Amino acid sequence: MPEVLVAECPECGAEIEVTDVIEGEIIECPDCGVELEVRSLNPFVLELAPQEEEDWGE
Amino acid sequence: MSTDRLSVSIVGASGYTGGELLRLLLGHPNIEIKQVTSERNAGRYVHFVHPNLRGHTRLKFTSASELQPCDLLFLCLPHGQAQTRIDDFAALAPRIIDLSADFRLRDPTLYERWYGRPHAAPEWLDRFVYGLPELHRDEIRSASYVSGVGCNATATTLALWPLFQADLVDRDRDVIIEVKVGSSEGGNSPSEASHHPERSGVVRSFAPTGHRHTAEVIQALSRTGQVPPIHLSATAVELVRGVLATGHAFLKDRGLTERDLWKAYRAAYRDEPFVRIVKERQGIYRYPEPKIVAGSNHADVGFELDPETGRVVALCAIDNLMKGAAGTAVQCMNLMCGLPETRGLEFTGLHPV
Amino acid sequence: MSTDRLSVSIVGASGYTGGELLRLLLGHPNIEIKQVTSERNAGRYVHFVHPNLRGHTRLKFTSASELQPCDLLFLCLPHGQAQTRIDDFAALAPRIIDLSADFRLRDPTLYERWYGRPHAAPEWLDRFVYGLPELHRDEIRSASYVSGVGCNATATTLALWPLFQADLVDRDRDVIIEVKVGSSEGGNSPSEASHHPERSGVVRSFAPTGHRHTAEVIQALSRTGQVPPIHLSATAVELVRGVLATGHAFLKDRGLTERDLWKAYRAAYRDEPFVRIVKERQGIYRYPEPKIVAGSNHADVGFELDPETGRVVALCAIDNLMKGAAGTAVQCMNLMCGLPETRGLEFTGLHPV
Repeated sequence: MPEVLVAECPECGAEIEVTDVIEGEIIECPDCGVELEVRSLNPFVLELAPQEEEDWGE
Repeated sequence: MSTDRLSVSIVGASGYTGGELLRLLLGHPNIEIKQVTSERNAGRYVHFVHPNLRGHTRLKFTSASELQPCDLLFLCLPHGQAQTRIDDFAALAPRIIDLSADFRLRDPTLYERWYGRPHAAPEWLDRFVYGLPELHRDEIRSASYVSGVGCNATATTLALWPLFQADLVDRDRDVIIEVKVGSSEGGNSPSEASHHPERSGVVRSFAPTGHRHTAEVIQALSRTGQVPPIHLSATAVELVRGVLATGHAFLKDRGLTERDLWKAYRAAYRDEPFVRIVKERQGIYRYPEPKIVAGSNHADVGFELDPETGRVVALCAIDNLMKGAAGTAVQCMNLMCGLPETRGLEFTGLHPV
Repeated sequence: MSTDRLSVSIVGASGYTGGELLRLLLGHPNIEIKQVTSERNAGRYVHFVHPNLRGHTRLKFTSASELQPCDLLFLCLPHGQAQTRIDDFAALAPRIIDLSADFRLRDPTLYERWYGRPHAAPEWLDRFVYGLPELHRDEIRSASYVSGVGCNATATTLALWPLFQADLVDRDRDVIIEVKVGSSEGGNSPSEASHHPERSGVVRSFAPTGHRHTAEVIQALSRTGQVPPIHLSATAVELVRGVLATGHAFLKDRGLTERDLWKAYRAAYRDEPFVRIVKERQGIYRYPEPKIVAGSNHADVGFELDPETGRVVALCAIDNLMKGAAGTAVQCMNLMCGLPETRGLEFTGLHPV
């Protein structure tokens, strides 16, 4: 069973569980959909990935 | 009647709510539909009134005068009727779920103030439990008599509930809620205002003040302490099914952040089978959207914080015929009868739609 | 992988058809979804593309390059791709259902005429069965490779089929069919014509002639003998899901009455689980109505005879994403895998909607 890494989403605080990720990989928070960058594996740290705000322009 | 299946009847099954209830019960494996009544349509096949049910049932409407005892009775009568006939109905079934407004409010004086006349059976009021499982699950499990919920009240209550439960709201400042609603809320009897050329494409302020569901919202939120002034307005929009409630409340502590709000909403709804928190940074559907939940029992809830002013915008989208009426009623039936709460309510809703 | 459940994957699951298929398979008790692919969305949760599925699955899209063997593979790729990759896909699964137009036509020259370029894998054409169970049920049961159906072709074919099967039509007179269609037929990639301010409220003649689905209709009706000239026109209307086909054909025998037509339609569809004959003297929905079947796998079929001229108006309403695509595909899967044909396709559709 691959090791399950757990961390909190910095944006919404959701508990995020992942297996087989590498440093620098971009993953998505299942609750708020924000993109997160895997800063380190041990300890498992996630940070908001740089992301430009989509504008609907309505 | 096979022993393991519950015999269930619907009184007043020719309306939109009764028809939605019939659709759900037809798809429910533990239910056997005994009778469905309609005085106007007695003797007719149900699918001539509910066309989507063609090919799914050979049931015919009967008159309420022919009602026989059953395990559970749903009442889908126009407001005012259930309270005058409750004793007759109670003689027919040990469990009753009334989808009208007759038994929603616990306080008879509140009922008289909002509905303009004294309640016909006040002694029954405290024998009914308010049928919103997200707030009253345990009471409903052991209840014999459960009231339905108001659709606009449900959307409003579910939007604001986490903020009040976590006591984050300044209870001295007014809370304003605007509900945008679909045309099916008016039921299936036509009027000049619902005539297609007049109703199509409107953004119509049809109840800017004095909306009856306010009483239910106050009753629900008062479980968390003093309730600030609640002001409801309704606007009809180009939609058949659906309600979007947009609530405006003010935080007590200006230092709170979005993460604190996430925590409050997750604490309230993490284990709720039908409530989904929808607040996304990107994509098309970033906040709750009524058409996405149409036909499902979902209540999609979201929020946004204005750090400048401490104003929280609380959002909830539901299908007024499902989470706002028949879906929640079936959810209550499942709880009252010891069945899995989501049984018969698994439909995800459609997209695109 | 539990033995009794079939492992199924979807290639190209981020479009509307792929998403609808995913919704149906998530609700199908005998299916275990193995992989769903999307090159553009690889690694993303499916509910960020299909919002109605939030809370129903934690699946993520993968790239097609990571596809593993499974029991049955659905292909929901843009037209032209399946035919160039069929050998790779065939190596992954003993059964394939391709929802694109690539393998619908048996005759490669017909394909080239209607789709404007030679077929990339003509040797596969006669290994695929046309996936319309109402016409090919037995062949589909024993097939390994089944094509999807065109939505407009399906509505047109099902409207006219009983008249041709009973050989009532004058095969020397032109048959005209007008299909009124919703916007989801165009898929989820935006264009200037699908921009809301331009698309909303249209009654737009977007394909008055040369509609590609004509070939499928000719292929289907030719099973009953010589096919008269078939002329298809499509008009886009204010609708997201739904097709209404209105066919105009002429009877050979002017002495025929409505009862004879009832007999022909009943003979064709009496035992069909998803086809309903809708022709009523009174009520709101007297003929087939697309919005009433939205989300369901129903094909509602109706007709009217003009005794003065011998013209028969043949009608069929379907949901282009369901009976016109994903619903019929699941129906075929059930047949191919020996499951009850209606399994996972019980949704009745909504009313009002």
